[in-house]
Amino acid sequence: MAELSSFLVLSAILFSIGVYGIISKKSAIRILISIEIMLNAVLLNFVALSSFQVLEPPLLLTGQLFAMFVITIAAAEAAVGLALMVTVYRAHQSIEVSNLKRLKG
Amino acid sequence: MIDIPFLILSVLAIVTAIMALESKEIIYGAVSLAITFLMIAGFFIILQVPFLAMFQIIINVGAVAVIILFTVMLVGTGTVVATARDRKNSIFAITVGIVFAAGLIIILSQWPGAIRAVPISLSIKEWVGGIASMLIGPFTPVFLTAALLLTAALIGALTLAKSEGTPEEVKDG
Amino acid sequence: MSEPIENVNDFIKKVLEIAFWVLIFLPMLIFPIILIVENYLPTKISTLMANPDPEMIFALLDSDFFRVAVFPGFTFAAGFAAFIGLWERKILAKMQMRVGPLYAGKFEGILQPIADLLKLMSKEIITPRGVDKPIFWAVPLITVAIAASLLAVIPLSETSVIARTDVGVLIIFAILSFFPIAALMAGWASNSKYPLIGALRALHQMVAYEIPMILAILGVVILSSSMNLLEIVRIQENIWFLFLLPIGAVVFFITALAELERVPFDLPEAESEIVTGWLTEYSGMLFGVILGIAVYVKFYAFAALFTVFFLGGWHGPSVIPAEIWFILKTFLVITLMIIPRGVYPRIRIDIMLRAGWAKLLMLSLLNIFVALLILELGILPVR
Amino acid sequence: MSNPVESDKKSTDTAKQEVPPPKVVSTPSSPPPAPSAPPAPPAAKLPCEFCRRILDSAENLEKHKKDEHKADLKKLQALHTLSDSIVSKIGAGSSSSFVKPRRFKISVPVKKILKTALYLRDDIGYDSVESVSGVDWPNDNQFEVVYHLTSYSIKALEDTVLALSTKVPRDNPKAPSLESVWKSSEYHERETHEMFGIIFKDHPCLDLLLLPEDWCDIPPLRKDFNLPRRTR
Amino acid sequence: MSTMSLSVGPQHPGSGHFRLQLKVKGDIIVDVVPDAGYVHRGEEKMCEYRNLVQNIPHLERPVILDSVGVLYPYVLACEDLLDIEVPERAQYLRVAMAEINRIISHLYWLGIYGIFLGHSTMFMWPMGDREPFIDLAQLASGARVTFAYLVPGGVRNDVPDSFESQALKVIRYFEGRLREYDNIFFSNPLFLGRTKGVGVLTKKDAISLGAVGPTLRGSGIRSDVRKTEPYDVYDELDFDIPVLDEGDSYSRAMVAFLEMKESLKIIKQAVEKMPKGPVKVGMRGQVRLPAGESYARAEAARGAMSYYIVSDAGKFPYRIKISPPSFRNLPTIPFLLKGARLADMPVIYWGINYWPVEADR
Repeated sequence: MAELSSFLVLSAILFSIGVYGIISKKSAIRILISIEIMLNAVLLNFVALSSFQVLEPPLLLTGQLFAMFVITIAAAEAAVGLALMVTVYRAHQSIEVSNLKRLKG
Repeated sequence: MIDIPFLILSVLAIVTAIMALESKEIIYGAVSLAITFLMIAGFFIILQVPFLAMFQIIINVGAVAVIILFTVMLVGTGTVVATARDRKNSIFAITVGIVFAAGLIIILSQWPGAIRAVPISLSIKEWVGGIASMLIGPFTPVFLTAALLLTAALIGALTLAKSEGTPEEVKDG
Repeated sequence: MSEPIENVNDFIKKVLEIAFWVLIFLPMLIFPIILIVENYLPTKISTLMANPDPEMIFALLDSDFFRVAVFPGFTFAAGFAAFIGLWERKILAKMQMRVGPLYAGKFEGILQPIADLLKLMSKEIITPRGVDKPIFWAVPLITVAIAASLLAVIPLSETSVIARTDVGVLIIFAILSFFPIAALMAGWASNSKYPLIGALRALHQMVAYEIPMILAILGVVILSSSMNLLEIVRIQENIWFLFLLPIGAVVFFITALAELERVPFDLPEAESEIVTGWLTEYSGMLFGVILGIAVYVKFYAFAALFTVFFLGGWHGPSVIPAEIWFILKTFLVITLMIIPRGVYPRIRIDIMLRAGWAKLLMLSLLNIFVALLILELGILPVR
Repeated sequence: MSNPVESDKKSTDTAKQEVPPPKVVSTPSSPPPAPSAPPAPPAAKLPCEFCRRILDSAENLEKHKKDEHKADLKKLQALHTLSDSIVSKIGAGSSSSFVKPRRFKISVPVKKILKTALYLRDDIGYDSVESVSGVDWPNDNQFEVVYHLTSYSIKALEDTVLALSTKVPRDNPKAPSLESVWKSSEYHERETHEMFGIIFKDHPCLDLLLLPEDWCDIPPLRKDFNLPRRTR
Repeated sequence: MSTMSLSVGPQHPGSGHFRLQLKVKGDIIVDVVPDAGYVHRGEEKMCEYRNLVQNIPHLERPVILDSVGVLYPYVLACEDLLDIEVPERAQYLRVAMAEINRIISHLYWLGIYGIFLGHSTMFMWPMGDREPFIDLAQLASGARVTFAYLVPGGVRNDVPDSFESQALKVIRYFEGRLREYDNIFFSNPLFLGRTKGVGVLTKKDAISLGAVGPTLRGSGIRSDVRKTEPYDVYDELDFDIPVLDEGDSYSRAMVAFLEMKESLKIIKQAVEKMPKGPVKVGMRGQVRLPAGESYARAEAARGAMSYYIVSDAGKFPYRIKISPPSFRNLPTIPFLLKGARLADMPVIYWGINYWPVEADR
């Protein structure tokens, strides 16, 4: 079976792909996608550590509980982010991050 | 030996993640993102946590990917033209990514602490029992704030995206 | 692959893209073949042909591959689905004072499904211009895959079940969430006005009716305090959940109709307004696959789920084997699901959404309350 | 579901009893209502041969037919008074072409048609147009535009149809559009325009309705659009 | 939300040979431009090159559904000009055939209305129930669809004597079927949900737009040519005119449905009271209309239809103007569709029973 370190390496790679995405992409949707990838990388980390680590029974599954919270909050964040994007598109007819400079609507 | 399922899943996860960012049309990006979420759920099954795998599929693949696809259809279909500045920018981004990955890998690969050889595998009853006892025990405030936050996000998203009104408003508007 | 390659960057991109598709499809194709070649068929077949001894045949019948491919799996479901297609047209015809398919096959059009399939196979598959080819071609495959994946969890009897998992119900929810993606991709890939409206309507309908369905099933899970479908059926040994949770059964029935896009809720492909919704641009076998196989397999799967949750799966006086009981009950549920098509017109989208969000949600919450009440009063025999 | 149809025994015999003189809506400028003519003795001079024909055939019919005839005669006379009052109201240039049982025709000069239409709708009560037809009279070089009017609001006029006609010169056929008076004549006038080429002034949108968009021939219903010569 | 222009075109399964250019904003129809004329065949021009009797077959061609209703005013106008008295038996036969044709046309309309709402049974039952009436008409006139049964001066031929018993049998059968229609379709909760309060036409608008037939009677105006101006023997028959006040698609459908009940009553009375005697006035070969003009109207299935015949005693009629009910209902379609939902478009459009071929002539 794969040990813990391979899981951690994988989540590190995914996380860095997310970072690359945020820095290099112009379209807001691509940025949101890269944020989602980073969140999932963290998710993987949580679950991997919690199932390999051994804690005392009352706090045995903290990692997995946190993973559940992360998933739900990520979904809520994605929903609000996309709603924002829709309103921005309706105002500016484009969601290129580079030309969303003016403060007024 | 490195087992085959883990290898396949990790390669697929990384490739679909890159596809999600690099693909020409954003539609392919959104679809590849959904596949990445699926691969992550596969990892959870390898880690003997089927409940969480299904949880991840329901929420991330079922809802988040669908919303992103929906928004891409509604909004983001303009093709992005890569200017010179973008190319310079992406080279910089790749270097930052690689440096970041290298740092993380070095730190994470020698992880101290008591490491089990095989992930714990609990029966569904013990697992749900453990989660439930923690939720009721030390984590109740976190649980409540999460619930409040979700409703706030729901209301926020609705008011943001609400544009034209009901037929009556449209008719005289 | 027709664009000329100008510079190195494009070349790398093309290589990556080919690598991606190969890596996606290779495991999907190779993996089952490896499974077959390594464990079961060729060696066994040759020896079997030579001296067919019963014990090897039983071993073969008991193997996972047989379960997935044949009995509770896809072939059985596809055959049953084809028969449902004929049965639906027959019942509708009788309700509408006409005869229904008669000429295919000697006995009253029994071969009609095969005739349909052959007809659709002979039709030419037209992919209109400006269509997003990969996704356009992937959608039929995905719809059939999702519809068939529901069968993995449904137990026909104590022995004939494919996956004995403890998270059966959750798997069903997960698969449920794939249907909107298929509709959206089809709507988007067809690149024309009517399919887009149809896809958006399908999305609204599925999202609006998924939550009441999940809450209705939650009632059942509370009573049987386990998500393993086998467990749920075992508990319904002497009292079916239909009598304990009638509201849940009604809500599940209605939401199943909505999920299957059957008549009172067949807004996505409302012929008179938007011509067959998100299926408009499909023709020939593509259309045949979706409308012929995928929709009816999904129909069989949902009817089977209703029997598992509310009609006590394979329980019944043991004069008939368990599987036959299950099939009979599913058949009854299918007939019940066909009848609304003859009785009701299509409802409008705002009535549908209001009914979905307000009324059904209320009913399913009430159902959970009833389930908790039953649990408190201990009506169910304590396990 | 209670049957919403109320039995209307009452309405079948309205046609039988004596038709009151047209109820003239009392507007200040309306003419004095026509005197309710007492049933004129048959010997009095009758304006047209239709009355004479009804009278001749009256003698040799049995009893119940006779009073039905008397009612027809009375209604005919009521129509006479009505058409005379309209003609007198419009004044010069207008004349009553004929008065038949339940049908009468009034021709009016083009200049006065809008005023007549308003008068007919508001004072007499003809509130809807049944059809607008053009008739081509090439030998006296004229188009005739005939509006057939009926009334829903006034019970007495319900079964009568007034044909309001006006003549327009053939070379530049211009007539005021009555769309402002009766909204329902819009499509009829559009069709008459494309079939005859009559231009209806200030009509909301006067383009082709039934003919194909690229119709470049002369308006088809004119007499000089001779069908046999074109189809041979 | 940008407006999307949608053309419910001549090929769309929902419109027949008629195009509606809709401007749709979201799900709401914002602007409607009706585009008739796809099946215009120049009926009125053709009439000017055929004599009195030759006109009959091609005048009934546009409305194959209601061929007796379409020919009735033409025949009445000719008789008015020729000043001939139609024999008693012919009048009863004409009334019976007109009512049979009205039921055939209403059933066809009800069937299509059902398939527009997605109710396949409501499509199949009326189509099946039209057959007995079509056979009855075939028994009388020999043809199934375009009977050409009415001629100026009476009817073309007498009916066989089995006509009365066959008619009474069909009436008994259909009365039972009407009760079933009532509880399957008209009190079906989803049908009510789809049609109640949809496309409301007030009384004032109905008059000003010049609507006719069930559209008019659905908005509360009691006007039916068979009652206001009884032609032939309608004044001797006892029947009612159904009138509803709401003016929405449901009341239009209900008016047409109740009219079928009334038509059954009329056919029964006409068939029983039919005296013996000749069926047409001998024309003695002269098929010239005397000089003069006449205007006649009759109640076709879709509404009041009228003919204006001008004749100069020539071989052919000088000018025939047809004013069909669908053409007079045309303005109500854009009026009602503006502001309605796209999903309601078929309910409103087909509720007005608009038959493109009849409107285009």
